Amino acid sequence: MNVQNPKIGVYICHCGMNIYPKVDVMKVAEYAKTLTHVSVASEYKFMCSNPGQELIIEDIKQRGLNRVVVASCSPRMHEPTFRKACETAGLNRFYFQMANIREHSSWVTLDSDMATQKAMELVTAAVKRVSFHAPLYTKDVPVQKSVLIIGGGIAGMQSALTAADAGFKVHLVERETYIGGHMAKFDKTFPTLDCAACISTPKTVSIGQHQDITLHSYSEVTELSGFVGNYKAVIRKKPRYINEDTCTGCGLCAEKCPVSVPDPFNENLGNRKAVYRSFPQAVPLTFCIEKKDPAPCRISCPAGTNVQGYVQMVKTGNYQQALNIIMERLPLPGVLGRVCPHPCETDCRRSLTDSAVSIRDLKRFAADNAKLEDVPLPKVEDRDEKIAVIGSGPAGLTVAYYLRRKGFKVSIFESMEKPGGMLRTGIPDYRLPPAILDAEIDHILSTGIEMNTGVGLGNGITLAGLKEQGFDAIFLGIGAHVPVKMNIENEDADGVIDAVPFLKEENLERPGSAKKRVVVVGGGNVAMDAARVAIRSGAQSVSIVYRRTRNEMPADHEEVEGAIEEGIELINLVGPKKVITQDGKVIGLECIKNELGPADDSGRRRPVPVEGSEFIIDCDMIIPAIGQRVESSPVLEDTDVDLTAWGTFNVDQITFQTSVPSVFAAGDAVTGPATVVEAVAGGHRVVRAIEKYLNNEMELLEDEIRQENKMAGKNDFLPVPEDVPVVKRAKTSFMEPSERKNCFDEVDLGLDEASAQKDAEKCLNCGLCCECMECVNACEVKAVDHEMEEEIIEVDAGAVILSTGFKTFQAEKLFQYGYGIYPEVYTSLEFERLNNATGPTSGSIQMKNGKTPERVAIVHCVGSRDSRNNKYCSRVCCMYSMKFAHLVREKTGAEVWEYYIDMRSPGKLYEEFYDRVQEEGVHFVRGRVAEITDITDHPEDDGRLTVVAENTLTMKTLRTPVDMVILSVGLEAAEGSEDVGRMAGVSRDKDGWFNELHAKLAPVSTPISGIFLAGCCQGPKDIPDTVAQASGAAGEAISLLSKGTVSTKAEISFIDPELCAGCKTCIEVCAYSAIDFDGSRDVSVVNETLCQGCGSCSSACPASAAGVKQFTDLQLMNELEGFL
Amino acid sequence: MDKENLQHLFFESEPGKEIRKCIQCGTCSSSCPMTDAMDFGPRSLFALIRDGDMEAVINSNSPWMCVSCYQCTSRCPQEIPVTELMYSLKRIITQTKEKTQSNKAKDLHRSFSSSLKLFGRVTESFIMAKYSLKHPLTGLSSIPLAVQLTKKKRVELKMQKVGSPFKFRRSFKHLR
Amino acid sequence: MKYAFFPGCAHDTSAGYKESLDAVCSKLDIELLEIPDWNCCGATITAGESKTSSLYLAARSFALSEKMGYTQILTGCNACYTTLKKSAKYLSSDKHRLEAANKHLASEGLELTKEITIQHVMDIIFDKTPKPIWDSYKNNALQNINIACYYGCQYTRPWLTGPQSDRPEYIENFLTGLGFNAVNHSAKTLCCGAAGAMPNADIAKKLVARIADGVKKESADAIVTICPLCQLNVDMYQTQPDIEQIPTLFFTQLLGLYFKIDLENLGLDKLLISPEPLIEKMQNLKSA
Amino acid sequence: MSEFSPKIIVFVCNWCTYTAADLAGTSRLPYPPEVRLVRLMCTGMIDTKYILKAFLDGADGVFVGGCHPGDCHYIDGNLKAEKRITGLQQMVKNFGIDENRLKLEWIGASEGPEFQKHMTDFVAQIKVLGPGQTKDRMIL
Repeated sequence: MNVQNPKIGVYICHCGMNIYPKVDVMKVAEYAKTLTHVSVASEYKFMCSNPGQELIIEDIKQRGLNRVVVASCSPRMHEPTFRKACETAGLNRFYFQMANIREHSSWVTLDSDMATQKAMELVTAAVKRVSFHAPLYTKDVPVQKSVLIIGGGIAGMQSALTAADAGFKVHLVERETYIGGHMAKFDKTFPTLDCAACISTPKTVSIGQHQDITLHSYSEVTELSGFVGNYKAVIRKKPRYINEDTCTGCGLCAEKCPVSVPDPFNENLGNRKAVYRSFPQAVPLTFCIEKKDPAPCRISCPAGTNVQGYVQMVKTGNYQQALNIIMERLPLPGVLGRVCPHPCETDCRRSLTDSAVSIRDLKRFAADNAKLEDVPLPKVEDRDEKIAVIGSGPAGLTVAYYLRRKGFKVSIFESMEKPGGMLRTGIPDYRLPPAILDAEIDHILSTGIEMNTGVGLGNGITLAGLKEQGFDAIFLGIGAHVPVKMNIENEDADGVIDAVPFLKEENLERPGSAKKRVVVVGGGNVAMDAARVAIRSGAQSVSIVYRRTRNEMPADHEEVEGAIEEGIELINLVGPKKVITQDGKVIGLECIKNELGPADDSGRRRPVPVEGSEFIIDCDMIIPAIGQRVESSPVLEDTDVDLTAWGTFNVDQITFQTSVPSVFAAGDAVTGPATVVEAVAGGHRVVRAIEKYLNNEMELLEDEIRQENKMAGKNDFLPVPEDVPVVKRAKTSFMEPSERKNCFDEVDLGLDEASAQKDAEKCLNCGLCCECMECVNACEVKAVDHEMEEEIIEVDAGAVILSTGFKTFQAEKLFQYGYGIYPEVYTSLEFERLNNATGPTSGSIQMKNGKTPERVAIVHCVGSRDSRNNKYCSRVCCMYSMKFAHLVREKTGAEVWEYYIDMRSPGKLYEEFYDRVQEEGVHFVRGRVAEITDITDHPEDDGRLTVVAENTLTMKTLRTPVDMVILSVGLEAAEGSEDVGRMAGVSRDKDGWFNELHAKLAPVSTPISGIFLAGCCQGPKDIPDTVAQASGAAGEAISLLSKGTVSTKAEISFIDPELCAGCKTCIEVCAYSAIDFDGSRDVSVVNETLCQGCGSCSSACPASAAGVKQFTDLQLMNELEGFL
Repeated sequence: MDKENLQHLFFESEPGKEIRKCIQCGTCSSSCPMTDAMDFGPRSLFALIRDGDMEAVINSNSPWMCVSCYQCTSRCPQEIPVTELMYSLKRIITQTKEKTQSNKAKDLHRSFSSSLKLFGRVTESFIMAKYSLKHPLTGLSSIPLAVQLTKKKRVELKMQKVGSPFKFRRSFKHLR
Repeated sequence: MKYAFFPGCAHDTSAGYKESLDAVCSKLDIELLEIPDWNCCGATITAGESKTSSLYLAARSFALSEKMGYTQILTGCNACYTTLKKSAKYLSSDKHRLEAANKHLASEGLELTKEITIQHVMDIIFDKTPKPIWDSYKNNALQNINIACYYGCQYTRPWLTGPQSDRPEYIENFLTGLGFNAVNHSAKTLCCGAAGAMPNADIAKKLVARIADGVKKESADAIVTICPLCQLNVDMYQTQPDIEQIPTLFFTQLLGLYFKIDLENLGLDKLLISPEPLIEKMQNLKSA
Repeated sequence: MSEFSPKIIVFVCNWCTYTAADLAGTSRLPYPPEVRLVRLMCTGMIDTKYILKAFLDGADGVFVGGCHPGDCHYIDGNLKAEKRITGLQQMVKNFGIDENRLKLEWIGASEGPEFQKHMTDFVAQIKVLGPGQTKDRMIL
């Protein structure tokens, strides 16, 4: 409690004519004299002036005042001034209170008496309050001698260099891959026409080399905490996938990169590679790889093959690398290039515009045109663990191959004489020539895998036996080879042979066992295979009986087509009922017609037999192909392995372990009959599981897989360009049906090189980087690292400078200017790139058709001075427009029209530049353009654009035909500045620009002490102003930090230990963790360096123990009493 | 009425004061399909009003030329309701009964208006005939087009009218 | 469905708008009930004389509609559409104006008490009719028919701002749905000058020439309009020298051709520029 | 009888609404003279007793103006205030004070016109509600 007897001086300011005469200041002063404790009250023209302050100082000294009230402007403006004056007179600065009678009275009150009355009440409240003020003291705390700068455009660079040259450490954070901001895109700068690169490169280079500047490029600040002198920032550094320390910037990676995408640095007027550097002089010189989510084709491939990668390699003719990529995930490329049902093509986004890329055919093309023996094998360290793989189908081969690549000793046991499983016995040779299969299996085995043929479960080995032989893990890939019965009468008659044994026999021995008239039952690929093999092995007629319609057939479309072409008859909506026999031999199949009923669980409509529609198909051979199941009995012989209700092995969905921990299973033996690629996919899961199992890391696997599942499905792909041409899908050539139906030669002849490359070119590169690893191979210093992850960096800084810059107005919004509709309408940034020596046309100003424009219009105020868009003037457009006019005249000699509302050229040498451009013959039209249209009044102007505007000086509406239009788009606050503002606590004005502390007197400071503004983030400005302001901001930061200490806030919370009940409510509500609990005294204690003085604790404290200094209950209650 | 009062009247009319916002950019005039036939485009008209040159304003054909396509309104960067201001000008001229120079567009207005007032509906042939009495040359030059239309049975010679034109006239006359 | 219909003064003499609208509506089970004793909306003229008179004109027709039990009124004319829609907005938002209008309506025993909404008859045809009727005439070969939709100035303005004001796609989307190739051109909402054509034939001619030029650039087979004044002006001035002639018909006439309605019921003979080439092209389409 | 001139206390935070009030001043946007601003660092500082005190001492209306959610200079002080004021609106009813006499609004630093509008509207609303009489009642 204040013991001093208050002696208050009250001073009323006229503020020139701003307060007086609206407020009768004399009356207010007279009134003030009547208030308790007031010993002096006077008015003065300008209290903030030196004589005004002297008045206060003199009174304190002479009359012994111990409290001061000034009624003038907002305390946000002059509170520091008057507090300083008190201090000068030896009074604690907090014995001061301000009454805001300008902003809150004279300026906003219409009636003069009312304004005076209000001023008197404001003064009363201030007087009442100040009586209860207490002296407060600040503490000096040391500061971090470093500056954090957010945004690396010309402003950020200038601030960085200024601060670093003064000896401060600087952290410069830039979200792009290069520094230089918009200026890096410009060719020339107004009004001197300096080359932008020439004047900015020295700065970028110095930044790169300065020992006190740490450049965080391709990074963003995600958190900012702390307070003046001691800020803490969290920086998220995005992965470049290229090591900044080793990259030499040679560009070999980009040369090799097959992926070309629109280049945002060139405003999408040209293309760049997936690995890129925006421009040759970029700092840092490090290249960067841009990745999106893995392409849909890659995601939909069960085996996770990098489809985009090998498609790109086919495109560039690098078939060996294509094969290498395929072999990373598919051990049987030629096989899958022929028989895969290609789910990848279903998900291909190219089908949104025309048709999916012919991915499977491209895979086969790569396999047929590259050498297996050249596929590089990883260096493996041999391990001691032995693994037995039972079954050599696709699942078994996958498991064997990839485990071997990890160094394990692998032995395969195959019960048949030749390896390959269903690939060999189930898929006919005309689809998959045995030579291909042999070659690929040989290659797999050549990596050092032991193959035992003629040995299988129940045929020489048992599970228990294998364990005894010392195998550490066993893989069961025994497939599903047992036919499923039709369950109809006479099924066992002579002439009924199931598709599986039929195909096996024909494939292995080719006895020509088909009879004359064959009926195949089923609609899957096996049925098609059986039918087409039957016609090749002697049948005269073959029919396929299927119970639903062709649409529901599970067989691949190509297979059904092929069968029909070969003369095979499809009999749909028919089910088998009974085999008709004579003397025990088949003579026909009784069938019943079906209708389609409601959908079943598989989503397909269920066939419903039509009563009394039975009929008989004459035939002498019936081949049922309605399914297969697993032969599990030999497995169960000496080991108890759990089975599912369908007779397949029951495995854990994540580990693929059977109920016996060391026994794993995959492929048809787990899934039931499925595709080759699904078997391969299962194999991969098992490889991963067995490795983890043998490393004793099984728990990790579960976490990993859960994590991967969570990551999937963001679908952030490269956008489909708008102008994709329609390209017909490549088709492979086929043997003629008449020729092929008599032999087992391969039907599908594959793609030729030209159509393969053309089709690969259709790929949209959804994932952007295709991870073909060509950059890795090309890089001589091994700087490429596709596994790189984002880094989180924490830095300390005493001060922060925001220099986040601007973005340009989206010209599409002014639809009447036809941007995005007429190709020859450009934005100013596009023109900058068009005119830039490093731009898409190497600096030649030309139209999209390559011709030089003869007539060019430049339209000012696009999106500026427009209350429908941005009300403000963007300040730079008039000048840069005239720079454009000059450049167009200089480079092309074209006629140029400048359409302006008002010409704004206030700057050193700016008006002179205006003169110069006028003298160069540019036509200046004073009028805002109403519209740009392709409609012309004269046929000779067809093909040109017409710019419609009134020349307001002649009152004539001009319709000027031109070849090219440049829209001088205005400036807007940068994307993301809202987040930066929020993080830093700096508010933005209604247009989104950061608010400075004072428009005139503190243009680079913010209300947040220690945070400064530089450049366009505060409002549109040109380069000279930006640089000046950036130097200023750095200067402010230096001035703040040089002393080495800053004063802490005095207006912070306190907790009265006498009153504190130790309930800790304050600790819960404090957003700054600035309150600790003192266990020895059972009270809460404020940490004075962390406390920000928000008062959350004060209002929450149930015991009224917490309060904020300078905002105490007593002070506020008295202020209120003064008002009421 | 003296010109200062006219200016005052205009600024006081509902959207009138909006023209104080005008930055004289010319978007309205160049968006206007009729601007070539106007004595002054909307922009110039606003400048004249702000200058107090109401003589020029009320004697110009500009407001009568407006075809209410609203292109000026939809594009004005200051969101000034230009079309409404044209209506406002016409109303002021009509209601103050200022004697102003005659012009073709105003006469067409009058022809339309009298047809409407007499019959409650308008008939193109009537408007044309009435207009041609004042402007015989224009009437003559439009004969070929009229013939074309007549051939296609698209000229209605019978007067279109409401059920009881007399009653309509009586109520309409009292309005103002 | 039944709707109250405000034909407007130009409906009956238009080039087959009435005939084709009736034919299409009966195909779609729409019954248009002409508001008995409706009066002229005052177009762009009366509002320039007196606000009260112009609101009275609208209020009278509104009250007649209300009397027949309809608060939603359809019209097929852009000028009527905008004038009535603006008046409806004034009347519903300003009690005094409504009272003033009712005072004068009383002499004819009329009163307006309800809020009236105005719709273009096109909106109803496009949005409120059953899809199957349309689908049964769908033909992929129609994509060879290039249609330039011409909205005129008053349908989109002043009601819409932004791209919809100058480059609307409403009719285009509907026609594309039927299979037509609706071309994107730059003249969709240019003013045809109709309201000021008579004293300024040279200007009207120039404005129509611009519309024709915009449409021509996209090789349109026909221009489709939604307003009798637009149709009249665009059709008529294209017959002037030096202007490309593209058949200019009402959207209802095109829909009539789509539905294969008898030609004599569509009033196509009243068009100045012969629609023969279009009709022939449509009749010779190979159905796909 | 002269028109009822209410007493209005407006608690504002230093960073948003006080700045908005300054902006209204700089932009010369007039609003009723009955408004009395009490500057605090944050609306989260507002203790229930300040508001009750204002009513008991004769305020006819109390307005609290803070930063928009997400913009609070002290992270979430404004949200703490919102909770408190919402609760208080229920409580004042028990004191016989119309809850419409206590109002909370978010007014950002750049929203001078919004400040003007809110002040004008609130004063008008309190005029409709008439004198608060809390003070008199307490005396009785």
